[in-house]
Amino acid sequence: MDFEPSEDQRLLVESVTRMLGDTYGFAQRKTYMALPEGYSPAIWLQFAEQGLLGVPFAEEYGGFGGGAEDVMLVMQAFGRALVLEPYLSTVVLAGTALNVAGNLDQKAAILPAIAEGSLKMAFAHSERQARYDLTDVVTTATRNGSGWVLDGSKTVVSHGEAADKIVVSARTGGDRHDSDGITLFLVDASAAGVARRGYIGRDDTRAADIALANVPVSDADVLGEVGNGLPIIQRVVEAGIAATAGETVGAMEAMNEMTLEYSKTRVQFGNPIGSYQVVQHRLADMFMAQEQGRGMAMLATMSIDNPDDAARAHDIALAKVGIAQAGRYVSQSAVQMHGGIGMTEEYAVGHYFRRCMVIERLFGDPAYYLNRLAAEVA
Amino acid sequence: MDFEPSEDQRLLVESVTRMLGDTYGFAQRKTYMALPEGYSPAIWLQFAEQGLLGVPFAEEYGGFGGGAEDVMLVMQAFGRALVLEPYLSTVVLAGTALNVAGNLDQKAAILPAIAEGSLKMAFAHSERQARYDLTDVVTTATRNGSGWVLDGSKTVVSHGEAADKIVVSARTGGDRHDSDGITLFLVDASAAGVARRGYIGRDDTRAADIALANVPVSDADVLGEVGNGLPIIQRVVEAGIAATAGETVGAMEAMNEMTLEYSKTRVQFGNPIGSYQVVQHRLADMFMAQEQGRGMAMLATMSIDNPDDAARAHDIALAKVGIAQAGRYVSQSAVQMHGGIGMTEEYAVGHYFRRCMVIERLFGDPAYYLNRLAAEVA
Amino acid sequence: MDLRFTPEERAFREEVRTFIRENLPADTRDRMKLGHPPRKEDTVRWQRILNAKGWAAFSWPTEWGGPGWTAIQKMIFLEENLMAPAPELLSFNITMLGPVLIQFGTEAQKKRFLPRAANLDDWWCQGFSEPGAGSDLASLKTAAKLDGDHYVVNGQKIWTSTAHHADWCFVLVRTDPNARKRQEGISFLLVDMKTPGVTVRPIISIDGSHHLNEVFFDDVKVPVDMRIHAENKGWDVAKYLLGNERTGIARLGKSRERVNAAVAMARDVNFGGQPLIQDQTFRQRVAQLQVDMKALEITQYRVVSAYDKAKGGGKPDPLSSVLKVKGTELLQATTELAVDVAGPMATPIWARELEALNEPDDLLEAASAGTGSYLMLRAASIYGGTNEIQKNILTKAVLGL
Amino acid sequence: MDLRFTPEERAFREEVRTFIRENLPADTRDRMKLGHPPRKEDTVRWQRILNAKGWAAFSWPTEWGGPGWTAIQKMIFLEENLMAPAPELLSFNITMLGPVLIQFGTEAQKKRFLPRAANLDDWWCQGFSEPGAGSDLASLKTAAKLDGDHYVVNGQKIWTSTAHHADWCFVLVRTDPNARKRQEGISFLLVDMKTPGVTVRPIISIDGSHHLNEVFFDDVKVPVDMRIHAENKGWDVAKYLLGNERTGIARLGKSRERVNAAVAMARDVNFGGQPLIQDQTFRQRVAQLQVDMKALEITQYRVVSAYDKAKGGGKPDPLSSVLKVKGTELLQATTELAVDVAGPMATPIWARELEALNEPDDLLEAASAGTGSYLMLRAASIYGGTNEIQKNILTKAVLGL
Repeated sequence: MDFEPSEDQRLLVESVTRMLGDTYGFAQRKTYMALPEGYSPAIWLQFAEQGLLGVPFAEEYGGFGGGAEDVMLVMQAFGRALVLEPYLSTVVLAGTALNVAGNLDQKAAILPAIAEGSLKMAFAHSERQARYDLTDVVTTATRNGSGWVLDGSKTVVSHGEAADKIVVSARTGGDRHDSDGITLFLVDASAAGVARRGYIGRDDTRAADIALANVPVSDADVLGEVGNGLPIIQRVVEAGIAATAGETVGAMEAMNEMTLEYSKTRVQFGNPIGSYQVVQHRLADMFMAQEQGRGMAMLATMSIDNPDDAARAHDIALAKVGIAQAGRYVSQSAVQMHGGIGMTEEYAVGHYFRRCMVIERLFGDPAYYLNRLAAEVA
Repeated sequence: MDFEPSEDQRLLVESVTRMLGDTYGFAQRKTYMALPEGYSPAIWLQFAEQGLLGVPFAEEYGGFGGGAEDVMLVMQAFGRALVLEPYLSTVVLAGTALNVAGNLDQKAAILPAIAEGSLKMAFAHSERQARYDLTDVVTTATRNGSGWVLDGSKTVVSHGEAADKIVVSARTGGDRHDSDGITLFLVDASAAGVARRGYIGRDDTRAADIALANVPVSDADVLGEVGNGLPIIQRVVEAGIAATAGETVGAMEAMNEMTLEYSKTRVQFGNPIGSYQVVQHRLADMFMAQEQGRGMAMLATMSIDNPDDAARAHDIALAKVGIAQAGRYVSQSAVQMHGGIGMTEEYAVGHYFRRCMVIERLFGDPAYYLNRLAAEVA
Repeated sequence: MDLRFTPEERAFREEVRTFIRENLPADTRDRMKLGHPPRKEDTVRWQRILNAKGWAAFSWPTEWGGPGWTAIQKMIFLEENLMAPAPELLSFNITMLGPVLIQFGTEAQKKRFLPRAANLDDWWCQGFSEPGAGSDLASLKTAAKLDGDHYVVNGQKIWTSTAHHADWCFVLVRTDPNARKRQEGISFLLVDMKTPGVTVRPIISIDGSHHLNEVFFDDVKVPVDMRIHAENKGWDVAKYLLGNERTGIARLGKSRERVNAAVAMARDVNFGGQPLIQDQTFRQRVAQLQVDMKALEITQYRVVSAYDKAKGGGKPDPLSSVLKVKGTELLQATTELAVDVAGPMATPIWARELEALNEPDDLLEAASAGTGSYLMLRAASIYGGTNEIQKNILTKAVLGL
Repeated sequence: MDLRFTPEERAFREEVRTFIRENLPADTRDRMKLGHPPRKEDTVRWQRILNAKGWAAFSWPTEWGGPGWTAIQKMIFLEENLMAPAPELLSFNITMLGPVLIQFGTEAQKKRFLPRAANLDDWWCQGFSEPGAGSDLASLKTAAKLDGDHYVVNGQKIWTSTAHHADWCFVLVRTDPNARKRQEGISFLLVDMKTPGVTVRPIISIDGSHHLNEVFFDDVKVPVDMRIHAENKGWDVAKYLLGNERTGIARLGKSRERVNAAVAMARDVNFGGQPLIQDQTFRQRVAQLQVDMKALEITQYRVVSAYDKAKGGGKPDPLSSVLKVKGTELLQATTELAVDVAGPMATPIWARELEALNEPDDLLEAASAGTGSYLMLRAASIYGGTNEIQKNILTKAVLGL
């Protein structure tokens, strides 16, 4: 075990932090939210120039050749700045799907485009009736000559509108809850029959419902084995959990710093509220939750490449529950310690609160993973 | 609704409190613990003189003709003093069984004897394998001419040794988990085949395991209908829950008073610990738990005579969970706030802690009743 | 001592429940069942219906139109109203201004304002908090200078809920900046919101709603006869207002309504291939909330009936701090339950989309509105004195520390 | 940054586990599996076995017989030892006195005491707390007057665990009552418990066990060469001792062992007609504890390896307060789980009965002993600085408030 970032990692964090410091203040972020895309395409290109869009990709594909730890560090910085751009959907989710299951042609065609900032992607798996069940897929892909036709609808697809290409899961066999028979497809957002209804989320980021009506897909755009998409989806979800865990750590750090600062400046009854022991101990509890949560983000990060499927799923479940509970505790406490100002849209803490609330239910919530862990108790 | 005690009730509480004040200081209590009985027979007779042993019995049986509220008030005073005597087992448990199911002869023979202090009783229902399941009875009663013969064993029977007469449940029909086929018997402690192994409990009170080998019982000593004992047992358990809820309130009051007093006198870092806000808020939380718990004791008390079985069971379950959680929180906090001294046998708070711990698992614990409540959610 | 409801109390609950069922406008009920807050028109319409029935001024003496209920009856009425769910009576009018006028107002002030307050002809708001004066109210700075027959008010208030709906505002102002104690230089004024110099600026809350405001006073002229009680005695009025019987401060009925809504939603969402309501863990969580709600319900009846017996008009009842702390903990726990049931549906701000697209979908709308109330009620442990302040009050008033 | 265990670390864990499995006396293991604390003879025997292997002085420099392990290795060793479950090394000897002697002791003191401490030839105890000096240690009053070549010690210590087993005691005494700051008049002495004037009085704990004591000093003569470090510099020694790397302060392995014991018991007890282990709520409670234990495990590795890197010998690491708070919360939560599983069997003090009747019954004995450890560990959040004090430390050291 070695918890010290390497020299490269230190440099990576430094450069990301510097860039976000210059470009991503809370006021600047508001202007990005106001753009038609709901984020800043200009910033996206800066991410590309800094090499951030290629962090987890091999160098041959224009990537940084980084590991899970590098993604965690980037997401931590993004969490501190409440980054709006489609990094999770493009680089982490779709990127992992391609890293795990893409063939050489697919990787060569897509990964460099992502890395250079010319291609944005989304991962469209969840369906309304499924809630958190990964196997609950009713969208269908039916054989049609040499290709396929997709029909169905996906819900709350992060940055579904922004995406140029979408990874879509559909049933090529089996029934609603079957593990087998799910296949992943690479679908052009502009393909005939793809209808997207976008909306803003509680966390200020855009998502979309996607309707698929007779969408034609060629065999070349099947991602991975036909009927064997679930293991890929699981790897994508695990990567998403690890990345958002890192993002939560960054958000907790930001909230704790804000709250500590506020407690030193906000005066009530003649003293800064930080001079009251009850506030002090609450801050200590928030700090402990942040550090315990950081450990859970590390656990997720160190697990996603573990070849032992059962051990990996177990550790990811532990991490997901722990980071979600830490994020909930810290964000609820941060609002409480701020009092009225923390309840307002103009103040940053509420936006962190809502981002944590959204992350908590991405890829399954604590109840879902506690239930999974409980099933293993013996 | 009227939460004010009546004049009679005020007098009852006053006299009990005065007597316990004179006779039941913590040091005096130690001497009673040291007696062979593990409690004070002399005090028991004082209870009789004060009419406490007849509180829930009709006047015609030498009783006080009191209601559930009166029992609650007495138990509250007993809880404050950590009374060791077999009041719960004799007056509340066995007493309720007789009130609910006894025929005129049985009442006439037993209730006055209890009220005058000449007869102590125990309620022997629980068996080891049952844990908290009331229907889980394997002790058998087999027909033998005009009477019955009991075989089996009962565990953790409160004051099983002290009892002159024991209410014993046994199967006259049905299988282990059946609701039907359980019958209650009045068994002389001195009857042939009754073997009692007594021991001290974590709460300083005595209990016993009781082995029954070929114990003869006459038909006249059948309590209630043959095969229909469960409803009686439920009423007894509900009365026990209400009474021990009141006792828990008394214990919480005593712990909170002790802790408040200690916080004013114990000096650390130059100030009484009660001057530190974190201690103050903990005391406020303990006070709130006590008051919320008091409400739950009232709920149990006002419920036990409710003729609607389902509603009664529901309210009793709510009350049992609430009072147990309050007692656990207050007693754990009281020890914590006392620090080292609270961990010692010489100091009272630890004895209250352990009494609450024992009460919590009498008649079923919070997990058991939450499970029952959960089953009703729809 | 009899801990059961009397037959009269049970009959009263039935009467209230029936009246609400038969008279609450359906469109109001349906929106609120989905978790939406009532619109201004919902509140006005419903309070007028209740006023016609003689129930709106539920806590006022009969001479001023109160129904003359016992504390238990008042409690039952408020609980049933919340559980319906129906809009709450405008507390600024009924539980704040009303009792203050009755206690301290002149005959003219009472005659002019009480009937209109009961019927919500005037919508009142509360001008107490200031940027520098939150929990520490007595540090307020908004100044009022006497100039002939009127005061000239300058300053700023904040967190003024529904100021943008309000016709009138009762305001704490500093009339003697040199008073020995901060509390002694404060007066209590009634300000017409249409007076020149009054500016209302919206504050958007984290649920995206416009409920709170900043109110600026720029040379606002307030006639002297709009002052309640003596000059520089406003703190007594404020203490009376804040300490006055806080029936319903726990808003327990709202918590019950939120649990019912969450359970209903749980029938329609999937958890591992079965409806979430079948999940043992979910059911236990509901059961635990039932335990906590019942405990608070009893405490609440104890507090209000003791208060009633003590005729403690105006003296703050420290036990009401228990109701505030436990009540807000439950409001937050129950709305948290609802948002957890909503799961991924809690993420998008559906309601807005659905309105836009005019595609009604009750499940999504309930998820979205329920999430809004979860977010909004994070403020429950902040407003009216944070829960930390409530525990300070308990420490001093009850424990004597 | 590599967050996985190295192959070497995994191999080391295997080596430790195997050694313990093969060398821990069966009778010790069996008693401890039931939840009993180790007897004196269990601890002595096991520490000598470990010392023969070269592992007893696990945290000491190699020159004094330490194995030269990394922080991660030390952690792994302690965890495996607790999970076995095996008796813990006597911390007074290994993690308190040893490092103090190595840092401040004279050659003679080191030579005389270190080897015997490692082999538990001397059983040490700690004479710090006094009736008036608990969390506020610096207010201690026990006085030592210099008289020629020895000190004369008078006063009282309390909460002295295992004093009734001890051969020696390291004691904080006040040598300068007139020092400007309370901390400046304190010295650190080594006292032979057989010295005339030393009296040990038992304190029985709420679990009925005799673990703690009062120790009285009545004109006790202590040779000057039994003083560690300079006169009136004892506070530096105490700070070093208390602040020294607190590896294993969380005693996480003990929590894991308690959960394993509870789960094992849950297979044998009934819950609604099925084994308790089948109950979803019980399983979820175990799962939540697994989450919390894993979080603490990682924090623990982070703290000790950072400490190692920083070579922070002696400087208190504020993060060790996180380990203390979270570790003791888990010790209490996991023993509470065990006592809840025991259910009604937790009520009687079975162990005593069973010994008396010599009727072995593992389930009852586990229930009773497990209850004892639940009761005893209520002290975990009190000793070594209450959790309230730990949060004060965090507030100042980490948050700078």
